[in-house]
Amino acid sequence: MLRSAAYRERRGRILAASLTTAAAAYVVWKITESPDQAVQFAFNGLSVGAVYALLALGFTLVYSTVWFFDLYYGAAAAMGAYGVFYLRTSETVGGSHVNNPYVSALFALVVAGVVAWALYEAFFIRMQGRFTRKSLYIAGGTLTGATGIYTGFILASPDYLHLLLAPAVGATAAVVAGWVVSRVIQRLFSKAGRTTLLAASVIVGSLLGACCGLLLAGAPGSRLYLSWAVSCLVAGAVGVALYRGLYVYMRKRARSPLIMLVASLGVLLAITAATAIVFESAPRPLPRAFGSEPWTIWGSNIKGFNIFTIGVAIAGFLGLLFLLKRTSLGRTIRAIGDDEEVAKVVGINTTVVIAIVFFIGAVFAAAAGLLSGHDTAIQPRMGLLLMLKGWIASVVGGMGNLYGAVVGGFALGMVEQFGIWDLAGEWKDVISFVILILFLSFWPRGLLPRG
Amino acid sequence: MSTRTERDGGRFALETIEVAKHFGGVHAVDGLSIAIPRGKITCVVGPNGSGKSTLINLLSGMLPLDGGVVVVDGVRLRVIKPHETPGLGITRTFQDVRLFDQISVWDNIMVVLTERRLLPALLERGKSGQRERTEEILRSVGMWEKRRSLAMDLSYGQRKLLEIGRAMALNVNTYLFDEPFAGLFPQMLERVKGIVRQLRNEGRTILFISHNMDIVRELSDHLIVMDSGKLLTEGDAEEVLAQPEVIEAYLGV
Amino acid sequence: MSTDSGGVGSLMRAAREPGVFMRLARGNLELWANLVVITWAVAFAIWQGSGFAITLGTVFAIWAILAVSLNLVVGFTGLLSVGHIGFFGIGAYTVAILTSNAQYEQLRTEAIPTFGWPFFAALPVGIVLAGLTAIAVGVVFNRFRDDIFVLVSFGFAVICFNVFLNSRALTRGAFGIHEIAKPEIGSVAFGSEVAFLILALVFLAVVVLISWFIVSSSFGRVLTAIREDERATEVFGYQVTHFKLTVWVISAMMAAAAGGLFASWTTFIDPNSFILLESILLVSIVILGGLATIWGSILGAMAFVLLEEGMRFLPFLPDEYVGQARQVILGVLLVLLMLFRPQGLLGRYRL
Amino acid sequence: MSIRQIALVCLLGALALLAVACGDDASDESFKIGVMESLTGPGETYGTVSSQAKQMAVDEINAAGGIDGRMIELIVQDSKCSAQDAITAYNKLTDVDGVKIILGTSCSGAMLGAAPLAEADGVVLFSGLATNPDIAEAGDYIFRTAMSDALLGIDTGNELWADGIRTLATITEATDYAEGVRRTSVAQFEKLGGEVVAEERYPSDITDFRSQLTKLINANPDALHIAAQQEFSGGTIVKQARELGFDGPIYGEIVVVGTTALEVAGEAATGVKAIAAVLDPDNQMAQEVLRNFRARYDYVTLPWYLGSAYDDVYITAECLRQTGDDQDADGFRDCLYDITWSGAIGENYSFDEKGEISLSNVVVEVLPLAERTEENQGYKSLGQAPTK
Repeated sequence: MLRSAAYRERRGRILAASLTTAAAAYVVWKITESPDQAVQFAFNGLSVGAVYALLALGFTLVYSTVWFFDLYYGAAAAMGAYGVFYLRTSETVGGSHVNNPYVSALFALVVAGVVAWALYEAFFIRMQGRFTRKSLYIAGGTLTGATGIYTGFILASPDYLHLLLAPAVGATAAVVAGWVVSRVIQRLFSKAGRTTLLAASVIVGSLLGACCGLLLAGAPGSRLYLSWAVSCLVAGAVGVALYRGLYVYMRKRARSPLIMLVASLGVLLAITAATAIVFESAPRPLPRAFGSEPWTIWGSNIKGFNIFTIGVAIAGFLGLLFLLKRTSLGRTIRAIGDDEEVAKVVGINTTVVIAIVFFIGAVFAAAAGLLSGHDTAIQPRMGLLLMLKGWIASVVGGMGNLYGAVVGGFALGMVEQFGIWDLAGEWKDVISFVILILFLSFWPRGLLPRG
Repeated sequence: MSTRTERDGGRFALETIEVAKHFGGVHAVDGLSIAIPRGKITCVVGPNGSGKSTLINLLSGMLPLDGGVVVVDGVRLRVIKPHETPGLGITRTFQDVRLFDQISVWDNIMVVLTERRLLPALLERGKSGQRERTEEILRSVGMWEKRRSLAMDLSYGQRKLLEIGRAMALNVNTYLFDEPFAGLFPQMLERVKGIVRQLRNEGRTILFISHNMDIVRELSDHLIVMDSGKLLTEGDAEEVLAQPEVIEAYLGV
Repeated sequence: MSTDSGGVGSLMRAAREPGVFMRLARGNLELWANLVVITWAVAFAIWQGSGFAITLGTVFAIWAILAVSLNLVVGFTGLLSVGHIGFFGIGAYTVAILTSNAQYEQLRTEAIPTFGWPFFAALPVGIVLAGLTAIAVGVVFNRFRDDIFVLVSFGFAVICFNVFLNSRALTRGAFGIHEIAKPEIGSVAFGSEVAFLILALVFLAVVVLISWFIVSSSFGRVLTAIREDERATEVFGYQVTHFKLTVWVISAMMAAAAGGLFASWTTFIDPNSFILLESILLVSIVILGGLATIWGSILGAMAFVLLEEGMRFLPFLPDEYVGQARQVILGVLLVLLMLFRPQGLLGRYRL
Repeated sequence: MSIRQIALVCLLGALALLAVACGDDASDESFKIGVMESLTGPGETYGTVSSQAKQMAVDEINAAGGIDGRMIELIVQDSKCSAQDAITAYNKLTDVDGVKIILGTSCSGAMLGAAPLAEADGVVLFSGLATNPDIAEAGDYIFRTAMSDALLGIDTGNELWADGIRTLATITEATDYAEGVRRTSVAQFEKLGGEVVAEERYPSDITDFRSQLTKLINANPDALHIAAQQEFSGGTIVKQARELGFDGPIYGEIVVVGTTALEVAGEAATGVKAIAAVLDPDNQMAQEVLRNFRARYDYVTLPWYLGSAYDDVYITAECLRQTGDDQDADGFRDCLYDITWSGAIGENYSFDEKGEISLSNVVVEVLPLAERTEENQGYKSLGQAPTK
């Protein structure tokens, strides 16, 4: 019984190849059998796959940086969806407000904490030379308090979301526009003086910012889309808070990834149940977003919103790719993923960078959650289910590879759809988990292995 | 092709022929043919990354062979499974001490003495022979007083000793020690040296890796010098150490 | 083997010599955990009357069997399995299908064949069936470790639930199976709640004995070694996969026995009792009570059962939120334990 | 610490559990009635409505002076929608609270779980919601004012056939209630000569039905039949079926045209037909119950179930007046067999020997979005379901 590793690997490959061929042949046969249904299945698969891809992207980013399964990820998906529900509940079925002062205060506190920490990390040491410690504390405290109270107000009065957010959005737009203008002027008129530069960017920036703010304040219809941003940011803030307040301490002592996994399982359990207590455990719809009318393409129907979701998934992928490959932040993230200790020695503030990774990951999860919520519905348990699908997608695509995450997400969506062509639809979940076990057994590095 | 073992009538306990192992594109061990004399202390030296630990991992079955043959007592093996190594008369220690951390010192030794088959293992609850042997080993490595504490609570030197003791508990002919002297205080160092000498005096074969040339000079009967996965030179310790290219290759690093 | 718990030992000592008590109590978390849970159980029984206490006792016994069996895998072998509910379900469904005597043909719902076996004939079949399933699953799962193992065990739980729900010709799907027989030995029937409680406790005792027998043997020592360092254990001549598979199968069979008891106790089962969440709760019981300690699992199960009932009496908590609130508490407890005491309350092993 | 000590501690614990008995069932002034409803989980819509309606009825009775001066006290337990939780809740009610009369449960599964215990203990289990046909056979002490799915199924099958439907696709939630509805409906439909060309099921926790619906629509059925347990999934299926371009008729039962379902489906629900027991618009009492309920809880959904739960309490009150003892389950049972009642759900109905009532079902059709009001519940009645 001489079986070398090479032999086993080859056997695995042969099996994987034959399974893939069989699956492809099956799909081709099915497509010729009923092209209509195939197109419809493909549309369904793409819509679902886009959500899986988004989940897998964020999941892969987090996993390939910290190398443990963070189950909060699932809770973040549910929180993204329930954030929208919380803010726009007056437009959904049932109508009655679920707005709860305790919940608003809790999240305001979390956001304030995260802001305080971010301010401390970003400015405290750098500014310490120039200002006294006391004045820094006062300034930081004020800013933190203001952010917390502002968040609390936003969460507590969803009907005035557009009014409350208008100044913030306006200010952000002003800063961005000012920065762009100054860069453009610097490029085009390299001789322009400092004063001109400043004046031009301030004027253009403030004009544009004011314009944005005013437009927003006068557009109550934008509340839904603003609530998307708010709930994504809040989910991200909770992710950062969890990392900074919990995982950091735990990772120092953890002997194995299992400790982190169990702890985040606890987080997931608690958040899921708390969601069920606050919002009841039954499924709920989200308010109608744009594009809920179906379009007919090649005799099959797809909603505009699904196409939007696919677009978001692809945009998220490109954005993440840009971040990781082209920016210095991305390089540090990859460095931490390769070896955290070395990165620390080189002088990277790993805590901050990992916090940013958690933030981005949670935002991706929240986005996936709310998009799928708009497409179908939300329920407290959705987090666990979505997270498992995101896991499977990233395993299928190849753990730790962004391309793999996207491919895996869409592939899983498609497989789930085409898998139930002859099987009854209730076996859909089983299909995805059988795929998972097959992949882990025969193809553990996924479709597109990392590096 | 006859092996050296066959030619020399079992003078060698362990022999490798063209053994290879590569990780991706890196050839960690590249067509290595060595022979380890029976009943002697063999030392493997070489710069970092020259494939010394990989060699031990290959010999103990921790890594599958990518090519070549290992000859153990005249038996040619292309595949070594880790759980078969005690049957081949081989055991080892690890560079990064690998004890069973969260069980007691006592149990760490007991594990290697007890039944390997499933059902007898279920029915066995520590025979007196095993207990005596454990006590003997623990006393010989000076850990008898620590027998109740968890392995993870020991100091580094104690862990190193315990690991050697664990290997000794397995009554085999060939011991592969991966850097047994690294990071030890002088007192501990002497103790480990004593253990190695004692094992040789009992007629066992020892292969160890070390970077400490004093110890290599002091202990080894046979010396293997490796570089980049290849054999640089092999032979009697004193002869090899007299060769200038060895000094260059090894001490030059 | 270090299966024993200082907690209970010191409790015993304290009972014999009250003077020792104060010294022991200081900073001894294990003792406190034991005291609190047991006092709670006794107080609860006094407060609520025997009838309900018996019901809870049976629930406790079933959960405790499950927890002890899972601890063999999680605590002693280091495989964090979230899929154990699957084996529980296999045991329950086998007993249900084989012993059910309902006249399904006369009902207007799905009909399945009935066998009407006695409980003690069906239970071994269920146990063996779960064992066989465990062998098949274990052969596939043996290559997975750590977090990947968790992931696939999630998969196993989901697959099992779907099989129970969707194999309608066998399990009647969502309709569930009625009239599952109560255990009988000769003419002694365990029909009453008290008799059943005693039977369940006997089962628990047997399971505890078997577990103790395993972990105190050389086999158990090898398991802990595997948990600590699988590859190193292999180098010392153990065929690790066989050991892992064996304990996995034994544990699965125990879970199946618990399932059989459960089916017979409720006399009606449907797939809702075997959802993924239950499995997650089970894992948290094991971690809560303590890894690699049999008594810890028992205590964990007791605390878990009492937690829900205890919370019913919180004045500010509406009844319908009790289940969810218990989940919140368990979740928070898990986080705190991982932070401060990764071995669980009475544990002997940190994850 | 040895195994002996473990065993000893176990034994002590067990003894403590056994030894302590506590009888606090000294009957006080009020009648104690147990209520088991699914307040959480898949059945929570029904459970909540039902327990609220019961509470309302009890408050009315108590406000009017109770039963011969004695008040009614409801002891509510959450039985979820599962047999296991129902058994725990049942034991709690009977052992701890010492009740002999239990109103509930909401879910058939929970009912079937608790029924054998109730039957053995001689406790009356009286449900307003559980519709599984098997409950008819569950025993002597088991009653319900919900109508068996068997009746509903026959009506549905007849209606489908009468509307000219010959091929049918079904989508069913994998719960006992929904499966029961589908099974009885399809049985009658096939008996009449119809053919089911495609069938799909879904577990309760999914919200995306498109893949199943795609398959169903591709089978080109004359009509789609939805059997849902949750109003929410019923409404979502209607919506998604229309989104996928299905324009044939859709049939369901009361869940599919519940208030939540209609809100979820929106305009897509227009024209959906359901076979259901509905409150008679001419029944003054029914209308008053709805008005009071809306005034009290600010919403109305599932009017018939609401009325049924409401009637349960009044029937219970009447029987308690006759027996005068909330521990006399046998007397209460006999009273139920004898009683003839006129209440919110109908005039002069009574329980047959299986503890069932039979009232007629009607066919309703969902109105366009603009015409739906609180009063008409969003649908109009097309009259009695055809008998042939």
